[in-house]
Amino acid sequence: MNFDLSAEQTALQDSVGRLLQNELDQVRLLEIFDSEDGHDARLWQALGELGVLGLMIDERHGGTGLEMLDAAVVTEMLGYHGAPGPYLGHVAASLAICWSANDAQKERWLPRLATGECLGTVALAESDAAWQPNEWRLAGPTALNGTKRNVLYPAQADVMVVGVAGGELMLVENPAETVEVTPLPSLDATRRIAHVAFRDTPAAPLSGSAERLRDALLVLLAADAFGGARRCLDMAVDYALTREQFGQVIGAFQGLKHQLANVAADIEPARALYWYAAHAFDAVPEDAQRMAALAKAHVTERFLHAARECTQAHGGIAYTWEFPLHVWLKRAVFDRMYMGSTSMHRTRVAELSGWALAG
Amino acid sequence: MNFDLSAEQTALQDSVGRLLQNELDQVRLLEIFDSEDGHDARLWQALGELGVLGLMIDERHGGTGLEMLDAAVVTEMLGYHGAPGPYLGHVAASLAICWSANDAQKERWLPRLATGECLGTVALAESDAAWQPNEWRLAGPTALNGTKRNVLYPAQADVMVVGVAGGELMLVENPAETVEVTPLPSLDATRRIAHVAFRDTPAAPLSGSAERLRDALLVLLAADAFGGARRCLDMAVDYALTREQFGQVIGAFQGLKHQLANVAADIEPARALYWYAAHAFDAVPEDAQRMAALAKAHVTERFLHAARECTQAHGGIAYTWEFPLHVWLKRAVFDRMYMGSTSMHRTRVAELSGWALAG
Amino acid sequence: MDLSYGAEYEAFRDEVREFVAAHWSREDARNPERITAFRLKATEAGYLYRNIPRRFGGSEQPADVLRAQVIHEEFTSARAPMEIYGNGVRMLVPTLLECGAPWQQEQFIPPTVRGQVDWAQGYSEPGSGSDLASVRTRGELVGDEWIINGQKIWTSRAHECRYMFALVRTEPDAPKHQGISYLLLDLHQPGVTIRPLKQITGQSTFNEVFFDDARTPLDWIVGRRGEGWQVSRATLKHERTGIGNAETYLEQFAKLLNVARSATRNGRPAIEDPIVQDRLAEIEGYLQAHRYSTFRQLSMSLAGKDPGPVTTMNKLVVTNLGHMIAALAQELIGDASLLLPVYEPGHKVGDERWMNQFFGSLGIAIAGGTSNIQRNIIGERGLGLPRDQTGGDS
Amino acid sequence: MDLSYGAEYEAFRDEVREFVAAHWSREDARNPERITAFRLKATEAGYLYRNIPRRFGGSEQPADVLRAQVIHEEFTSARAPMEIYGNGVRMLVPTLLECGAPWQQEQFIPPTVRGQVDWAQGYSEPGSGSDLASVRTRGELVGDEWIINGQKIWTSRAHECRYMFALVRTEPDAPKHQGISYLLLDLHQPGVTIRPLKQITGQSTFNEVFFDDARTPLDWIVGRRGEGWQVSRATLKHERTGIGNAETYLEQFAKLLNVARSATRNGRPAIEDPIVQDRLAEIEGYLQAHRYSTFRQLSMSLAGKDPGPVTTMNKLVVTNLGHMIAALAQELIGDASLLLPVYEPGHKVGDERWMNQFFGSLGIAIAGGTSNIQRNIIGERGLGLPRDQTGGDS
Repeated sequence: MNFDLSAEQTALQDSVGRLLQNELDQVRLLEIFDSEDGHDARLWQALGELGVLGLMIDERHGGTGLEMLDAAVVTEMLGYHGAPGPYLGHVAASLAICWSANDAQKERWLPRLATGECLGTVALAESDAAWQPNEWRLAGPTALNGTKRNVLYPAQADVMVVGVAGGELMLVENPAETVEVTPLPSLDATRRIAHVAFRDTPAAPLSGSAERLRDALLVLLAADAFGGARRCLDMAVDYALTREQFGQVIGAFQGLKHQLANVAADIEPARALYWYAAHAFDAVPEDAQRMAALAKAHVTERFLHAARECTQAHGGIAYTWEFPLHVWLKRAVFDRMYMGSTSMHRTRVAELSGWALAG
Repeated sequence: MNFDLSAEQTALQDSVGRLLQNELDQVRLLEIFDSEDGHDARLWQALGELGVLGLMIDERHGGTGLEMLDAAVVTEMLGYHGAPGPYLGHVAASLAICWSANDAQKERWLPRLATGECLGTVALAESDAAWQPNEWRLAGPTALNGTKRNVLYPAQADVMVVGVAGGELMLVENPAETVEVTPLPSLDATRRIAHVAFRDTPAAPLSGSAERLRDALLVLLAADAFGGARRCLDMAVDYALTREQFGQVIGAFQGLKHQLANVAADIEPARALYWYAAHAFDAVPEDAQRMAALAKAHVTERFLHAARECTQAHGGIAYTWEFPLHVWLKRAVFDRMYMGSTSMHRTRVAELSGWALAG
Repeated sequence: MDLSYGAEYEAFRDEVREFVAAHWSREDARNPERITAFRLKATEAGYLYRNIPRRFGGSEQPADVLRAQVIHEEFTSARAPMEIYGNGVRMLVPTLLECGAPWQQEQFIPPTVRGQVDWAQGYSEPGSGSDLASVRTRGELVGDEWIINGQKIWTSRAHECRYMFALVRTEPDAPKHQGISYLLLDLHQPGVTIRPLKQITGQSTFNEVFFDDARTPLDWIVGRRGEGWQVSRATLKHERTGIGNAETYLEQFAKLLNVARSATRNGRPAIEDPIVQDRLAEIEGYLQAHRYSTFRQLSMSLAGKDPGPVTTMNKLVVTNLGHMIAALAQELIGDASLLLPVYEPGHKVGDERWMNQFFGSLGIAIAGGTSNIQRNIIGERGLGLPRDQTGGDS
Repeated sequence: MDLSYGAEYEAFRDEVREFVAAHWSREDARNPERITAFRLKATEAGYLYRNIPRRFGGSEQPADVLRAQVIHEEFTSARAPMEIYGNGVRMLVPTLLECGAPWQQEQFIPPTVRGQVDWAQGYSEPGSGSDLASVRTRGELVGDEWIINGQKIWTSRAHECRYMFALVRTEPDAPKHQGISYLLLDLHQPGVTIRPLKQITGQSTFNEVFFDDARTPLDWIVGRRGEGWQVSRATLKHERTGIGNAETYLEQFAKLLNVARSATRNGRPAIEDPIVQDRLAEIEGYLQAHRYSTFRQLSMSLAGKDPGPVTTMNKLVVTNLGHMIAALAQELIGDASLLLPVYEPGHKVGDERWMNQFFGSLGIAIAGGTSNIQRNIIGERGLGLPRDQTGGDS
């Protein structure tokens, strides 16, 4: 048995951690958080140079040809550092193109997606939080008309994977020329969203599975959430070790100590859950859907809980914009709602488990 | 505004408290808990002499002619002291007879129910936790055949009010002669239950409302639960003030202090909730059903939570049979499940509030 | 048990209602002069500033919680202005009435009551949150002036305030609680810098206030040197006498029901979802318990009885309530929770307005002493458990 | 990442499976002699008592967590007996191996391993729960015997045990932790009284043990006088090396699903109820997280890596899991929760068996240090927060 990261995976995770440590201190993070577009070219380029953006793109097309588990442990680090930018949608779009575009499309996009020179995104949700493939109504066959909601960085995207009726996917190239983007005031300003209106937008069918694309995003959100939860706890512990009240550091008070211990016990095992969901995505097809849903529901729920508790543990300072803990609180809300609510995914877990049938 | 007990109500409550303080120390309580039938003649007689058993029976029939709020604040004290015996079913049966029996039946039973010389009970639940009047299937018109479940002290009862199909009530006199009783190993040995099989059992129709009888029991259970929760907290606070570990009383440790503070804040406001449910039962017909359901669901849920937390606060000692805290833990389970689960009553609250309709 | 106010108070209600109808109309709300005039009339009639002596601009009425409640209900339902809202009226005036010198009362109370000046509260510092008595802002007596250096934080609306009442360490060698004085000072002076503090909601309702050789006269001290801690406790006492009010949360719950009606789950109104119903009923259990608990506390106070330890619990109870309501609302609004509510001209704010409530419920848990401090107070003052090192202000 | 055990271990699995098939059949379970004989053979084959030297009756195998796991899986699936279960094998033997005198090892380990004697643990006292180092049972050296007076509590199966290992205060004047000795003693003597302790489940699996001039020889001491605390920590260390096992809770969850299938709500199987599904999925999130977390810890231990702070959290994690499962089960079984499970001939126990699990989940939260002590350990050893007065055994 070896349910652990390989030396290569650990090294990759560490290198991403070091990069973000250097490129993204808390001042820089807040600058990007407060910026107009929430997308920092230098950070994006650095991630591209490290290979983070083409991790799952095959080597023939300029990527590293790694698997979901590798991408997930990297995503944990992005979550830990609160990395802003179009990463999530970009990785998802790249994956979908890898799986299901034709050779010409792949040649055209993958090499530049792998470096980050081009930006990809995915447009999935429709009204009423319709995140699931079977809920999509937007339809082809060749031109799209209608709206997708809460799309990540559509205005900057060079290529967009769109979910359409029947749980199919289509490719829109250079969407800036053919769609209308309505920016939204993103609560989580590290992941900017907008509504996208298609008006006779030309689109090409893709052969790949929208469900698998959904599962990929669920695993990545779980990984991000675990990193974020861990960061909230680390910040609260650091604060508890330095902040003094009543003549001692507040971490010595049992009330706070127990509060942080509860958070730690609540989140720490979740690391292994997202690992397994990622591993199942790669290697255990019969578990993949169910574990992706379970991990997304569980880990993002734990993240929001941890973010709330750790905000409280800090007291007033954490209620200020200048102290960046709120960045993770808002990421937690994003991770929990994006791609569908906890309650919805728990219902899916019940269905996928066949609980009501078996026995 | 005077949302407070009257001087008479406070005096009544105090006198019941004093009686139980004297008659029912923890040794005696455990003796009755461990006894064959869970019904102590001396305690019962003392309650009868104090007027507790005929509180809501009209004065013409030997009772005190008081209202539900009076009965509820008395019931809180019984809950606080963990008073064992057939009180709940007795009070409910007396109420139903008061409301809805004919004069002969009243004459025959009420004076002796008021003193406790005769014992009354109610038989309501059918299989699958069918506690609600609209779920009953047992039917008259004159002789009953079938089973009622989880009836309080049926073997000792002189008179039994039975819920029948259509949400009606019937009266079975001297049931010992005409029903078959299967005693059950009652978890809460302060309230013994048994299944009752009717075999051509003669029964007389009553005119009263089964729903109102149900509401009365819900209010009494909420009152009992509040008293029980308060007792658990008091015991835990006492223990925290006397038990020493690491050179100081454990109540000085913030971990335990905050745990008990949370319990206190969780339960203390519930006092006013059961008061209002009782008051609404007496005087605000449009609120009566809804508040009875809300109070039963809320207060019994809080009781079980408090009992669990306070058991943990004690540590090992509270896991022994000799230390009587488990009596309240088991009463909490009883109060929460008897007359229907929290979840069922919350669903009723939603219906009675018309949430899905209004707006 | 009687939830009505009784005949005497219903007669009083009629009187108040007539007064308001005669002197106030909704359009007046846009006219500051009309508001001021109405406040004056209402004070003369005995409805406002009831516990402030007439010579300081109050109406000097005997304490009567129910009359106050009736006035509150009638004024609120007509949207008529009540007392000036701010730290001046709410905190400083009661403190001056209890501990102030006669000249301070004469000079400061009337303009505060008339709304001509307001006061900022200068208590919290970056290093002094729950441990308020550890304030480090220094005050040194030089000649006939206090020279003040240091920093305050969480000062609400400091920009709009003329004055501040502040806890300042004037006796650095005295024990912690005995080294503080309660000073008044003018914020309009070169030694004072006010910087707005942006909160996680994006709004700025608080400030940081920096003192760099700020000055205030020798006799702008309330109580004696080193007595500031006790004086401030008097203020806090006034702040806390308010019995926990359930109205805010009843309103929030009503709004929550509306969100549950308009939101959808699995293609049906969310309010028909059994999970949503269960959680709504759970919240309503807490809510109605607290509501009737406040009625009980009010009734007992009216009768001169002590409502008991429950008074130490109100803050934690409403904090938990706010959290439960906000958490469910955040789920119900679904994807709207991905948005920051932005209050700008031309921008329509939708269901995401609940995110302010969501963050606000956290802010409430933090403000005025974290929930952990509340738990200490409940444990020690409510349940009689021994004090520990964080006994705080008890 | 590889969740299989790999070719080497699968070959080993085949070997174990063949061994069990050859030497054990289900009917043997009723025959004590067959059980003893099987254990001897399994020890000779290197499958049991792997960390105990051959000269003391063990099989003296190199440490190999995966082999141990394979053996556990194969023996369990064939219901073949594993090591004798009890405090003797689990706690005393490792302690003697680490701290015992050679004659103690020779005299006590072999019969313990063979199941000829078992040992009661004499740690807890009525006044010493989480603060174990405050034991007050006294041991006085008189001539060549220790004379022991006092009381122990929470002694499991003391009736069935021949001996006890106990923490006894032998140096009353030394500081708390330095005044304790680790004594062995014979429970079959007039000075020892054993009284069963009825638990809230109605069952009696624990005892109180009273010492009234009980005696034990001078040299039945493990380690030196006053070193008992350190010696007992060695035992606890062994007790705690077990990485939190998720199997128990996976089984409980499977049973919970079955209850949800057989129970009804609103006339339909409870498992179709959205509220039930939601809570089941919530519990499964925690369960699978813990399950894969134990795989991770196991894998890292195998590779000689430190799994980190998570090892301090396993107990609290499974305590919470047990509580969640029991709480939902209690609701699902409905009116069966009104019954006490009674295990008597002729009495059929139904769904109310879950009430034992319900109380048991409380017992687990209490036993072996309350959850609050666990939180201290997580906070201090796991997160590196400063110790407070209850640092306990850390």
